[in-house]
Amino acid sequence: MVPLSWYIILSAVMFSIGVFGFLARRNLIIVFMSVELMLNSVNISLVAFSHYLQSMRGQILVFFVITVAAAEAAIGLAILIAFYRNNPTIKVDEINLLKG
Amino acid sequence: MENIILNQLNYPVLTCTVFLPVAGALLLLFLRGDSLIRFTTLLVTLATFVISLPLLTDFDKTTYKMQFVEKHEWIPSWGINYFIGIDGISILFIFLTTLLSILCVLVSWKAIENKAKEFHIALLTLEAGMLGVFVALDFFLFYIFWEAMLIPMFLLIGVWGGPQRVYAAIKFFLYTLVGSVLMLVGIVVLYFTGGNTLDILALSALQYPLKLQFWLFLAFFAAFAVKVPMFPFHTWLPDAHTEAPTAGSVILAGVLLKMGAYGFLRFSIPMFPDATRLFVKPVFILSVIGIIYGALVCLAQKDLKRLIAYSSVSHMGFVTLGIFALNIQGVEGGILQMVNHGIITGALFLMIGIIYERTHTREIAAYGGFATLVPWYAGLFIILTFASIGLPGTNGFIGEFLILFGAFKAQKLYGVLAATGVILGAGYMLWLYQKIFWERPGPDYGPSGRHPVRDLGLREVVTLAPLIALIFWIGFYPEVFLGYMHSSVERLLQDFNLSAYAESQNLMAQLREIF
Amino acid sequence: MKYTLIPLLPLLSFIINILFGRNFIKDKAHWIAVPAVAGSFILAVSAFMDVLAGNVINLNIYNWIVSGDFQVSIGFLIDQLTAIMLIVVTSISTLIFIYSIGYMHGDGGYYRFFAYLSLFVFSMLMLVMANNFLLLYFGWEAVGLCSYFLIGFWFHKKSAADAGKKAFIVNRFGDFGFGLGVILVFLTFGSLDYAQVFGNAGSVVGQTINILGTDYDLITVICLLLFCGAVGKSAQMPLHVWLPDAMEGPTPVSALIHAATMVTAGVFMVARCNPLFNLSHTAMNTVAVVGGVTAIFAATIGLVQNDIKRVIAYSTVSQLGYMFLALGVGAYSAGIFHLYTHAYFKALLFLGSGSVIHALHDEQNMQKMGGLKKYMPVTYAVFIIATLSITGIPGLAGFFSKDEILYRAYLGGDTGKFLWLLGTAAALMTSFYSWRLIFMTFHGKFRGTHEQEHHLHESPKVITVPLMFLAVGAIFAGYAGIPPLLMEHGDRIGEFLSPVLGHPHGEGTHAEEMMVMASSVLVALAGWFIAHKMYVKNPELPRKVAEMFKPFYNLLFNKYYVDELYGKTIVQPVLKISDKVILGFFDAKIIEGIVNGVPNLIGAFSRKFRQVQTGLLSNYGLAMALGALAIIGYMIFMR
Amino acid sequence: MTAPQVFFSYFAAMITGLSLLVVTRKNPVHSVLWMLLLFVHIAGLYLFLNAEFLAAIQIIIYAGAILVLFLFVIMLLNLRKEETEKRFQRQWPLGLGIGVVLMMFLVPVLGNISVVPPLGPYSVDAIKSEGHIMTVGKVLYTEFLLPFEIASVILLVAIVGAVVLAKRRLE
Amino acid sequence: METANIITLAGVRLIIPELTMVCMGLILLLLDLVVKKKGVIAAVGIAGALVALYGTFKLFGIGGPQTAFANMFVLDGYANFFKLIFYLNIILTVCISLKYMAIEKASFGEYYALLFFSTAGMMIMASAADLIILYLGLELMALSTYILAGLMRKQPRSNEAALKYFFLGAFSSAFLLYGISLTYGLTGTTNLKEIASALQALNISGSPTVFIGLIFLIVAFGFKIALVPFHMWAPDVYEGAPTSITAFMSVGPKAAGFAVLGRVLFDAFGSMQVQWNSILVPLAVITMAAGSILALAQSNIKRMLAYSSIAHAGYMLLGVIAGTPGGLTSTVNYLMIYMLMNIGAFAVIIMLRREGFQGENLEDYMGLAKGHPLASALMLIFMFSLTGIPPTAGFIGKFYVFMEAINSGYTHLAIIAVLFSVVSAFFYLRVVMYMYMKDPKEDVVLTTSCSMNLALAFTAVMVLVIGIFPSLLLDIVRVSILG
Repeated sequence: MVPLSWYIILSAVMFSIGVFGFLARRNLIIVFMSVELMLNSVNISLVAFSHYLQSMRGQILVFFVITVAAAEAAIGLAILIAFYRNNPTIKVDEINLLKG
Repeated sequence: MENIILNQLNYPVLTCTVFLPVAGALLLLFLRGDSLIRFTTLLVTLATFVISLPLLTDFDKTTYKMQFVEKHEWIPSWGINYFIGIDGISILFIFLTTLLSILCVLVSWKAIENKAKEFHIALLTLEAGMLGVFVALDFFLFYIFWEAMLIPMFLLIGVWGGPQRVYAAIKFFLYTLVGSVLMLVGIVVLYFTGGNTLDILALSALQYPLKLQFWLFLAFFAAFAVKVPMFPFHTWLPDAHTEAPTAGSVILAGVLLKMGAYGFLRFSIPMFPDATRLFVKPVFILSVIGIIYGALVCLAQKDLKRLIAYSSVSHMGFVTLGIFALNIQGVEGGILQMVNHGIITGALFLMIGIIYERTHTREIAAYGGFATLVPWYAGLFIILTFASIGLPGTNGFIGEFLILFGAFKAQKLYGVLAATGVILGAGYMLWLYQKIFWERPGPDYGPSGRHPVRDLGLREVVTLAPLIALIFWIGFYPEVFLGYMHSSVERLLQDFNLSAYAESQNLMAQLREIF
Repeated sequence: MKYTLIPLLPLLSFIINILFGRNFIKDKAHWIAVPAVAGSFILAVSAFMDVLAGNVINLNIYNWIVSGDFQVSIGFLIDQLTAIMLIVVTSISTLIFIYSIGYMHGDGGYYRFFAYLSLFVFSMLMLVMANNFLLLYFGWEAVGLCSYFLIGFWFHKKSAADAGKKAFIVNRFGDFGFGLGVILVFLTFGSLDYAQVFGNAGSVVGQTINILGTDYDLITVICLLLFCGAVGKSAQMPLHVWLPDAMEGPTPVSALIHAATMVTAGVFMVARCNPLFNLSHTAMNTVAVVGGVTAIFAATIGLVQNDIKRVIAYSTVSQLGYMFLALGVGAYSAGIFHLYTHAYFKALLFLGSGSVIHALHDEQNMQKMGGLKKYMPVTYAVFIIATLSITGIPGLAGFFSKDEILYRAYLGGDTGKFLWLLGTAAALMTSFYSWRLIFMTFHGKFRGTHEQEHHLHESPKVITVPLMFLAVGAIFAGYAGIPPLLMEHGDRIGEFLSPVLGHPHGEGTHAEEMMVMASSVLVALAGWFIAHKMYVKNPELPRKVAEMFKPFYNLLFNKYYVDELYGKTIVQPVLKISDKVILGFFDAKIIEGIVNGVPNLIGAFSRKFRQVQTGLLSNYGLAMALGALAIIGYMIFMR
Repeated sequence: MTAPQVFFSYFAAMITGLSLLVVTRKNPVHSVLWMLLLFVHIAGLYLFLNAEFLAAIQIIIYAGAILVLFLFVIMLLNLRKEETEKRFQRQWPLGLGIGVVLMMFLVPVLGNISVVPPLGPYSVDAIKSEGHIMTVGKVLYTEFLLPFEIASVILLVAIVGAVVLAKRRLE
Repeated sequence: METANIITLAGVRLIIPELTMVCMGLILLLLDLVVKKKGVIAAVGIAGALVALYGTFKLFGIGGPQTAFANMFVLDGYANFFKLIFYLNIILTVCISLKYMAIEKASFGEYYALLFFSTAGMMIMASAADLIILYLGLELMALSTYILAGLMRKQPRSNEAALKYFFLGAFSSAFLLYGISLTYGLTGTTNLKEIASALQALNISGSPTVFIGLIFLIVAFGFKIALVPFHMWAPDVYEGAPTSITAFMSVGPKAAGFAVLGRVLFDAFGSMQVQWNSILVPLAVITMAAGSILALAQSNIKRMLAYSSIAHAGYMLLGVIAGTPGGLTSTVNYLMIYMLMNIGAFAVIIMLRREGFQGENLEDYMGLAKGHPLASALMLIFMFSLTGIPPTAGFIGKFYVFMEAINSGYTHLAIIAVLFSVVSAFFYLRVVMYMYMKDPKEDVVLTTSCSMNLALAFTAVMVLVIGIFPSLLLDIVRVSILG
């Protein structure tokens, strides 16, 4: 039997990688993908918990997370496109019109 | 309920007094035309003064109890009431405030041309705020008035003031705010210590542990010492005074500064008697430093208004000295000196405002020989000068003498040191008088000069006359004013002496208990 | 009570003149002032009669200040001492008011002059009539105020303005002590009423007061504090500096205030407090020594001054020293007696000099005078009378009073002997400078301009008549106190005052008294002789003497550099410290530095830290992640 | 090591490795492709945890919808320069540090996690007997109806938002 | 537990206000297709909000707290009061945005619809008794707000604001989910009440894992209410977003964030108060400090108000820190008052915006009092209220939270708070100073409209009335939350 903690550790590692990606990458699209990584890591832990707790809630939540992720992707990419129309860059460190 | 006498008049006299100016201010919102606004404001202030007169006539001098009390539920969920009333300590300030407000309107008649409507609205709300501070018997109400007053004053200085007005206004506002907010914390702590009430009388009747008293005293001290202002928290005052328009300076000197000392009397001493005892010495030291320091700075001043402002520091040093002498003479002298300072320095600022309208300079060196040019003005000024010095026969003497008496009785050394302030006071005031009025007039201000100055007009004389009359009235028959405060002061000190807990313990033991 | 009118009449005159003088009364101001003060005089005489008949009046009018157990009333006490003072004040005032009509004629501030003078009379009367210390203090300060106004009467002159201010401030130093003394009196006796205080004086003997850790005798402290006031007001050392400068005022003012009345207030006060002073040897000795030293100190300065009024002013200081000397040796009545005679002859001297100055169009330097006797015979005559009187020539007023003082000093033990020597030496100088004044002014040749010489004339009647009256006083006033040696029961004034002032201690032999009397007459004559030798016989001599004792002469001519000393050690340091240290550094740099520094610091913080807000999304994420990490680290691993 | 553990280890290693590839590839297209593989592995893990429906959704929505959207946007923006520029920003060491520290914080704490609460009724057998989709559906349409409806509104908002923001309008 | 009759009519009744809001959103979307006049859409929207308000009002107090949908949705005074805040927020926002959005050329019908969807999300958050609902409500609110922030598509600043808001929002959502996941894993449930009982029953209040879950939740909520250091999006987004949305955003999501923060901390993690307090106290301090201090250097008034809103979040947090129902009440009270004065202030800012003139810089306010005394007076009231000077409502709000903080023994925190409120006074005063004490540079023309005037009048009057008669508000708040 695989212990629960393995899943959770996997999830934590993946979450951390996501955080790293979010903080380190310049390309907004990859930054966004890092967020998706984080969400997926949470999903893994949720499903694992759900399985080990013999409860359905975690899986339901994963279902909603996936839904929301889809919505988020739609909106996020729409914002990105709207942004790109006025500012032809998607480099994180070139976006600092608002600051101070 | 045994400490109050409900309002016996058939109308809520205090409420009317306090809120009539507010009503007036609201009325002004709908008026147009500067002269109409001026007249309305004058009428409102006059009416307020008249309405407040029954307070003086119907006041029962034989009792220390709060009189003309009105008490209504206000914020029941916090146990806060609309609770107002006056006793012998506050009544004179009501009188002073209502009187000075009239004069402020008069003196601004010509001086304020820009945004006259806003000016008068600010003036009236300021009056209401000040009156409210003196009548409030609930901390919450008190604090509201105490802070609300800052807004119109801030505007008075900042909008209608001199060249450095913005700096002065913000300095004034923030400086006083720092003190007040600390007091606010103290008030809230009291609220919970005193059993969820902010009733000042109820809270005064309680005993607090020494440690709590110590911190609360400090919190309140922060607010009051800034307002007084005591050395070394005084530097907002010269700027505010100097930059404020005449009416602002008058109100500032006449009433606003009194609130700090009033706070000591109303809150610090009765509520924190043990801490007060502990702080007598520091306050004495600060007061004496203030007296001498203020006077010395005056000796070196080159700006007319600044000089009077620093003299306020010196004079208010006397006031705190008297109050913390904690004997009847000292306290009564302190209260009377507050009134006196309001009258004298208020009048001095009126005078300076009047002359500034003519010469447009506050630089002392620019003056000289004005006694020849404006003899009546010079005559009134000399009266104020000597009242400020504390010449017997003027009100200044009565106050200063009682204070020195009280201080000397309490702590000889400080009494003696404070008395040196009297010498220095004569020094700077007479120096000022000489520089302005004596010697030869400069060519600019003569009848054929660039800025010919004219003597006092009727409006200006009317403005000053009541204050001059008061100077001599108090000087020769102070009982009229002292009479109001005897019972209250006696009661204050009696209560104070009852909690003689601290006396038995030495200082170190007390400090050890606190820390 | 009608006697309350004594002060009120002048007050009324003041009020009317000051309010309406400028626009309505103008040069008719004397029509109000003179009757008012004359009325006071008449009432004063009637009061004197009352007292003479044995009625001492002590009347409380109303409670002035009430605060707890502190109570003080406005009330009048007319006893023997007051009665004498009333007569002196009102009589001399009346004469000087009349004199002023002529003297001040045509001055722009004519109404103002009479108003201030009336106010002064009111204040002085309040001072002498007070029945308690605080009202005394009231009068005390009020006369100071009037003095300030009157010295600075010609305020457009800087010197006059400075002098007025100086007089007031120097007096404040004395009043500082006086005020504290009054407070201490109340704290000791629980009252400020003369009757109660003096009645209980004995009960506090031996009590001490702790000042800065040392115990002092309470009565001594009280007396010395009160004496501080007297030193200021009566221009004794070291607070004498204001009086010579006060000569900037119009001459009638010098005569009335700075010679006859106000400056003697200190003497009056100490005499009034004799029950207290009697209880303290230290205080008495201090009074006596200050008086004696001042007497000779001022006299030495008077020797070399050239300003006619200043000479008389130093003479006044010196004579006031005599009075204190008398008080200090316990001869209160002698002091008051001298006060009384001095009032006449010194007023006479001043008014005489005023007459001279008037004639010379405000020339006060004696070196520009000379030979006036043929132009101004009346003035000359009264000057001679006054000089004879002040130098103590037998038969004139000054002789009796001065002699009494010197005799009492002589009887006062070793200190007394020393003081007597001082007094006698001072008498020699007094004689010298008085005659010097006469010789320089009236004898020899006129040294002024032709313009002035052309206009030389005797003063009008309105000036000379009061002079004559005063001259009569200067001659006969002394007969109120003839020493018992010359006439049994001749010391009527001493007897009259004895209920208040008591009898002086000590009895001397006739021989001793004769000796004292003779020596003082002798020195008076010697003074005349020297002066005559130097200024009439040999006019070159003074210059030579001055050359010979150059340093000493300079010291005297510059009044021992006291003014300079005060200027260097007190005035300038205070001003400098105020300006440079307190205002310029402490207030502007330290306090304002903190007050403005804190907001500036916060502002600097703000500008610095807003750079953290880089605008970069990843930085923001970094902050969030770091925050989360910090919290986790803190919560999980730190605790 | 038991068989499931070996199985898990493979997936764990792949997931970790693929994640790293996703966040480190220079070309976003490559990242997307690695991500696709990653999602497949995650779906495998779901299967392993008896969540067949979720595994299906993972593939359909994530791989099928979201990743395609990503690819689409990448193409749309036509990012040619990408090849030549730096992939990391200046602060990347800090980011790495945070990632590592976060991992060091989380792993020890979560490493000893175990199931303590009372277990629910959805045992492996219970789900197996009814079928996973059935089970999820039952719960979703009864107990979690409200969230389900809210999710629908969210999707509506997404549509509206995408239209408002990205559609070219005639103005 | 998982019973069949989970959906009851009674249950649906409880979500009528939310349903109304969502339906309003749909109606407005459709209406936009047929009606050209935006005023009509706005009016319909306001009417809809009022209907929802009425619904909430009708539901209020019927038999105490009620739950529905398998205890996922709760309707109690707490939720109702928050909903009141949201209604007023949306109504006032609609009022002030009518003319403004036209000037910004972003007057889309979707704008109003999204406001409604967003508000529906907030309302769901306020009523959430389950972490799943909470998450979905939060996402509904957040996604709508992202769009709203970027609605001015032609303006780079707006684009950037939306971009930053979105990315950081997504980042924080991940934290939220991680927190939810850990909490779920340890307690076996996502229901707040059940979490609380599970924490008790399993005695895992001290478990570091629960802790990390809680911390991640706080991080996510802290992001929504802009606590330092999770605040950094706020200034940029507030500055870039359309001003009306800034107003909306500075109140709505913040209030919703506080709603869930209070609900989660009190209902679910009540037993861990010591722990979460030791997180919140330092956060509150640095939030007040950073908000107050950083605002000093701003010259853009929207940005300044953003920092001010951060500082205010710090003050509000005091009530939560107090850890008592009373404390929570004070926070809610503060939020209501903050909503009034903040929207009022933004309304004045919006009035300055006109074709070709941004009116966002402090310099633009120079001498405003000369030409527009009334508008300046209103701004003055709002500024003093934000400072917390009586007799304005701002003082009442501050007083209440300080009171509760001190009552719980956080006197030192209250002292720090009042001192920072003095610091913050400076930048509010600066606005007043520019309006009243400087001479106008150029003539400022104000853009007013009927609805704008209404909103201004309402907020100003309320600010003063509550300042003078605080009982009017206090009684409602206390009844709502303390019962």
